[in-house]
Amino acid sequence: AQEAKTIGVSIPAADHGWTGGVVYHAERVAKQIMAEHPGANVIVKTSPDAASQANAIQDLAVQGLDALVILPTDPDPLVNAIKQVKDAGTFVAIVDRAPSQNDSSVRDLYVAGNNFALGEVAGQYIKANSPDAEVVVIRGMPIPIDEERQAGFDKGIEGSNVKILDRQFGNWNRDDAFKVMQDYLTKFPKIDVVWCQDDDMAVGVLQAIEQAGRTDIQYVIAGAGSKDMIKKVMDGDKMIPVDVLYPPAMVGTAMELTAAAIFDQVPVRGTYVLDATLVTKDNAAEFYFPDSPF
Amino acid sequence: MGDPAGIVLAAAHVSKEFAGVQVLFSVDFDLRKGEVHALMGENGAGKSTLVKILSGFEQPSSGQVLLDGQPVTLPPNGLAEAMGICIIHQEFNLAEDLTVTESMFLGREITRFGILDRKAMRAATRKALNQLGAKVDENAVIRTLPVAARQMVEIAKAISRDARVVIMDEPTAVLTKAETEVLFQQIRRLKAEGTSFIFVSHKLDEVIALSDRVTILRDGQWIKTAATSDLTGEKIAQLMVGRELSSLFPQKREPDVDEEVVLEVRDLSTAFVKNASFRLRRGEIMGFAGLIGSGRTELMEAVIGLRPRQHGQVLANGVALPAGDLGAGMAAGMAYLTKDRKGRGLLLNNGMTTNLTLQSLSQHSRHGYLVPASEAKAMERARRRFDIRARDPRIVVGRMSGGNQQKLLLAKVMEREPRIILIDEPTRGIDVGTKQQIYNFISALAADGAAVIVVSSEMPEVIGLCTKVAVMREGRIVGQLEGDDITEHEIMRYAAGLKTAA
Amino acid sequence: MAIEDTTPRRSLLGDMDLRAVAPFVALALLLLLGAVANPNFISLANLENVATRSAFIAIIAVGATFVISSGDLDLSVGSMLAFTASLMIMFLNAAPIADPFLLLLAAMVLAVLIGMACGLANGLITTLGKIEPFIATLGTMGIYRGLTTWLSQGGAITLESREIQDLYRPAYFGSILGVPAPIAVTVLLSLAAAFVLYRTSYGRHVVAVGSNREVARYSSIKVDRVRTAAFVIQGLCVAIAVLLYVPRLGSTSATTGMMWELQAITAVVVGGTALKGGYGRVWGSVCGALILELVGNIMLLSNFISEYLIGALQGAIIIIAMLVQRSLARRV
Amino acid sequence: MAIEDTTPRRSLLGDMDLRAVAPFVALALLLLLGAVANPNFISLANLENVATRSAFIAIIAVGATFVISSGDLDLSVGSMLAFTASLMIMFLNAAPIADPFLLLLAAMVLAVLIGMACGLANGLITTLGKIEPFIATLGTMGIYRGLTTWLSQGGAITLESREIQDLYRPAYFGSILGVPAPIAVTVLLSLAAAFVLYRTSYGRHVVAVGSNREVARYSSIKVDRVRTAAFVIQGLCVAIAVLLYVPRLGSTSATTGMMWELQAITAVVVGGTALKGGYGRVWGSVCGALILELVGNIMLLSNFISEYLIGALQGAIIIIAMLVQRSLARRV
Ligand SMILES: Nc1ncnc2c1ncn2[C@@H]1O[C@H](COP(=O)(O)OP(=O)(O)OP(=O)(O)O)[C@@H](O)[C@H]1O
Ligand SMILES: Nc1ncnc2c1ncn2[C@@H]1O[C@H](COP(=O)(O)OP(=O)(O)OP(=O)(O)O)[C@@H](O)[C@H]1O
Ligand SMILES: [Mg+2]
Ligand SMILES: [Mg+2]
Repeated sequence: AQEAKTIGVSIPAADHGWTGGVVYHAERVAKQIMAEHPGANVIVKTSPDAASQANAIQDLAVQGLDALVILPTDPDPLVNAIKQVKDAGTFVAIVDRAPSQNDSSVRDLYVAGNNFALGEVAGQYIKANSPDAEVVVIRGMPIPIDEERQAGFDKGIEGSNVKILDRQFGNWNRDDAFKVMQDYLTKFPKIDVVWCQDDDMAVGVLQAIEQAGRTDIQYVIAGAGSKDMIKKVMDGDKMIPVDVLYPPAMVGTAMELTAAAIFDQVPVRGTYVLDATLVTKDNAAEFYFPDSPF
Repeated sequence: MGDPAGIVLAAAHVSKEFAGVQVLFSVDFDLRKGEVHALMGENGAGKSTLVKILSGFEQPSSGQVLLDGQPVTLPPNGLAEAMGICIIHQEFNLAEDLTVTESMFLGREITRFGILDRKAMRAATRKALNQLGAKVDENAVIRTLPVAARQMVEIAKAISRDARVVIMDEPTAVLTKAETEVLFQQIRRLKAEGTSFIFVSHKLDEVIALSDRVTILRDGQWIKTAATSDLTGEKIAQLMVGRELSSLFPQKREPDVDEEVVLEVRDLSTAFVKNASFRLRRGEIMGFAGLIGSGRTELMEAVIGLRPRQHGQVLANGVALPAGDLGAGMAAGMAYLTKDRKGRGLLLNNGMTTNLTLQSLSQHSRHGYLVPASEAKAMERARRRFDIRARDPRIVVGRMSGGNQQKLLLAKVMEREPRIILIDEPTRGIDVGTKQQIYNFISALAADGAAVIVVSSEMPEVIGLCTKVAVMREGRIVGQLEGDDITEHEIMRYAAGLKTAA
Repeated sequence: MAIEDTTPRRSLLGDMDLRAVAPFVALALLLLLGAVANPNFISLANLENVATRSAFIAIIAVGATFVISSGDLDLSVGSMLAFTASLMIMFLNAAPIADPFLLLLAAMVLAVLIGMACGLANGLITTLGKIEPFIATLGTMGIYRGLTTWLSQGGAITLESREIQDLYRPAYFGSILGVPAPIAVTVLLSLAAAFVLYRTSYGRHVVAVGSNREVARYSSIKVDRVRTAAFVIQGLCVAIAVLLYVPRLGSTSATTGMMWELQAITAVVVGGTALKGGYGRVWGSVCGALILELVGNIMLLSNFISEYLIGALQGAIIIIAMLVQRSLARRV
Repeated sequence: MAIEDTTPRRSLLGDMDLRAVAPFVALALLLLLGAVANPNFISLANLENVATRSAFIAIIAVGATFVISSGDLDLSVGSMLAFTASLMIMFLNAAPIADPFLLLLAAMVLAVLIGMACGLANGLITTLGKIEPFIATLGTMGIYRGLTTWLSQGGAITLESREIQDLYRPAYFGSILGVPAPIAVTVLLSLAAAFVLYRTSYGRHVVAVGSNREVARYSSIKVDRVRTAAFVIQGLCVAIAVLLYVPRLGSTSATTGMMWELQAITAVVVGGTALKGGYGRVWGSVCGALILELVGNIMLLSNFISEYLIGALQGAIIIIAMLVQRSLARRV
């Protein structure tokens, strides 16, 4: 029998489609690990903001951890809390969001979701398919993840004639995105492409376009890979030709690697960067999980 | 310093208007050192307004206030206290969440090195209350005190401040004779020390007993200032109302002995009231007398269903009423008029009509919706019936004069045309002219077959109006008087505990 | 004495007396500002958009007018909306009735009942439990939102049947006599609410209870019942908002309706209702909701403002709107 | 009659009278519950952790006790914290003073001044502008948060210098006589606040103003000044929370401190202060903050609860805590 070991998993609360997916996959993989390793105890905890996540990490540490997998709501404010755990000799894996200081003094393993790439891939697609497009952007919330995506997007369209008409915050929320899109449609008589970097917001954007009956918009690029949007890509929806993958399942990947590290002593230290895969009609079926809540 | 005539505080040609409505017309008034100067007039005559001007709470629209013969602009919001002018407002001016001690020293706390000296403040409060013979706990929170106890706190606050001028706007409206006597002793003591008093009251006997001079206002006009010794009660009443007043009380009418009993209370107890029993017949007016806190209000509230009762029965027209259910009491034709008109009686931020019809809305609705015309008609009727005078018909109730508020409250309770009426202090703050009207009204109600209970601290009212009087003491009914036994002397003996019914 | 002049005369078109006009003046000023910021602003299409999407907050605010007039507060409306909408969609997805029309009707009735039940729960916890409404409804806010998250398992709950979607769409996107359905619903609801608040005994009792509980009690008004009923009316209004919300996006998630409670309360207060109770203005609340929506719209349409500063400006404009409103109210 | 017995005797250790004990009983019950849920719960390390991190909300709640006692409300505290912390970090990053110790000192003074200035702004808008505090501070909440977003240009503001970080760390992670610094600060601040509220004229005036503005005014108390000062005290407390926040998390973004206002208000009310003003309990508020933190901690330590239901349970526990508190308060 294997010795008993505890893995703590700290993730954001399911307050949005994508984070909902994270919770789903974290719990799925937790069960899987506990089934594979009889001695394993995997505890998944969610927190709504950075301060309470710092608390959650502390609470997990109190229970005696052998490993911590953390997907930070906001990485920088959590560095101190993570370090405390790390300094106690615990194996630490950070997922998705990197703190500005991201070296082996903070964590053992970094599974990077690539926010920069998410923006970049979307930008490149637009550059390739409609190099003269006039684009409106709907941002998420004013936090670093969003900033990275914007920077990536700007890099992606660099050197083309793509013109950004406006950028506004849609708070990663359907209703807000609906409003912002309605107002864009009022403000700009001609829009070629909408980049809204998130599948949840795309729901609102599509609804606003449909209601206005506008035909000038060629397509909408969202991101993350929710089952609804992947389905649209699969079905060849003209408005959603592609989706940029930013899989919430990455937390599961990190958990599996961590389990391998502490149970099987597999050396999995360092950085693993995930791609921001472009989902097209051709490969969509690979990414379609109808049972996932996201 | 000091005027040759010894005039401390004076108003010269003072006028006042509120939003275009003039309530004082060039009034003159002067207060001598060491005198008690009574200010009298009908409800809405402008007495409260005048004393507010004389204490800085309002500024005159024209005319002057003179302090020691010098024209002054009194500072607002009680800051005139620093100049030795102190006022007890007609309505309570206490914060419900504070304790008695905290209230007494609010805004002028005693501190030592910036720290509150709570001990000293408590002691001073105790002393002031003792002087007035008030059995109020200095640590009690105001919210828990009955109306009369709050009034005692207000009085204690004012007379403990070593003021040169103390203004009292109807301080005795909720006090019984005994408390009033103690208060008068204190006033006389301070007067001998040179303090001057302005005393506003509707109680003629008090004015005659206490004051040196009287000033009478009518409709905002100065009518007369004279030495009290030159006046009689009738004369004052006549000057106030502008007409002769016949006897204040209508002829008493004893109901028939075998008239049916409409209200019977059997052995009722609450947290404070113990084993109260009485019966009320159709057409009867029954009085409840007693000292402050003797439990009259609590008994009435338990009878009507505003308070839980511990045991006992209340039968209206022979049917037992469920305990603590005001709706059932009302449905049985009962009504209760509270003494705390500001806290429990009227919505101060609303207009007169809203208040008038608040508990009788069903009479003004058709198919579920309210008919404003019907409400307006009711308002018009009430205005005539109770002589409610407001110079601006859209005025919010909180800005009306105290007496007119009381009349409106009475009208509100009578709107439902109840047949068993419990009235707590019916004429609190009401002028003699209107008092007479109200007495006639109550008497007419009884003649018409209604049954009325009058809880009153005004002895003449109980004696002049009622054919049966119950006296309460410490939560118990200690005696019931009928017919010729109803005298001040007898009532006092029961109330003070010198006599108990067998 | 803390006496404010609450003028008594009100016509059925509500509180359109001199003082109540203030929020509408603030609205007019905003419209002017908008016209300056962007020529498209004043277009019928844009104004119609704004009015239409302010409907949710306006409808919720109408209900909040009752709760606030009666001296209470309901912080749970946003999550109540999410919860009710989620259950409604799940019911539609489960499709226990074959006929789509009947199914939709049943779902709508269900939503109304759920909304009212949620309101009732809020009312009972507040009155029977004697808990400050702020805390009681903060608690139920957590409960309703938590249940929504749980129902959706952190994801979205989406209306599946295309048929139902098509059948239901007009409830939001359709129009009645040329007026977009949400605007029509808001106007009708407000008329009904104004009638209840100004022309029935119940409305009078709401105001009395909010003004002074003791006076109300001594006037034989069943205070707790009146307060609870106000919460139920709030729940009903939330349910009506749900009936318009579901056909719009056909989907809910854990973030649906987040912060809407603050918007609704702001709309009510900007519209002139006093938060301390005792005075309510139905049309003012609707106007307040419009003002809030317009502020956001103007921000987006104007080209000068950094997207980072929008939040700050919205805050500032709310304060300015209140100042305008107050200084007007003092003048008239 | 709605007579509540508000017992009058208050000692410096605050409001430890019979009725005020209620929140502490609720706390004790929670501790029991926690001990059942997880054996690690009752460990000193865990309890110390919980107490330490409840410090932010407790400190803010102490300030809120003043504002709420005086009859007002401050919804801007969360964003005020984010704004003040951002400016403080930016100042430290700009490093206009070479000596790290002096730099840190200057930054701390700056934070305190900014916090108090923000509080002053809230106070003036509310009192001079005569705007309902709910709306006024909702407005400034938007303003402070918007400014934070703008300062951070949508990203994070992070303390860069390692040296300053190491110098500053003990302010949060250190301990004074074995007591973790945040706990020590909270206790000292609460003592000072209890002293001011119960033992000075100013404290008395706060309560009087909250109980009845007119009476206070008639007692020649400068009502607006007292109210504004309460807001400034709130700002000061927020600044003190910032002084602990920066060494702990070292970084801010537009979402820092979101919803903390609701937590602070909840803590105050759970602690027994009346939201309508006129009665404040400093130690009760601290106890309320502890209760809130414990609820979260117990949730985390107990392993039976679905992640999705945590919000719902937290809401339910708050309501239950209030019910316990109320029924106890009624009994004694
Ligand atoms: N703030 C105010 N605004 C408008 N009208 C007012 C205000 N204060 C008083 N009045 C009006 O002034 C008139 C005189 O009121 P005042 O209170 O001075 O009468 P009073 O002589 O004290 O009567 P009472 O014996 O009933 O107390 C009344 O008509 C009252 O409605
Ligand atoms: N001095 C006092 N301080 C505090 N409470 C008192 C005092 N005297 C009586 N009470 C309380 O007041 C209640 C009875 O007063 P109640 O108002 O019924 O008497 P009342 O005869 O109507 O006198 P009042 O003239 O004060 O109205 C009881 O609850 C009693 O405990
Ligand atoms: Mg008067
Ligand atoms: Mg009485």
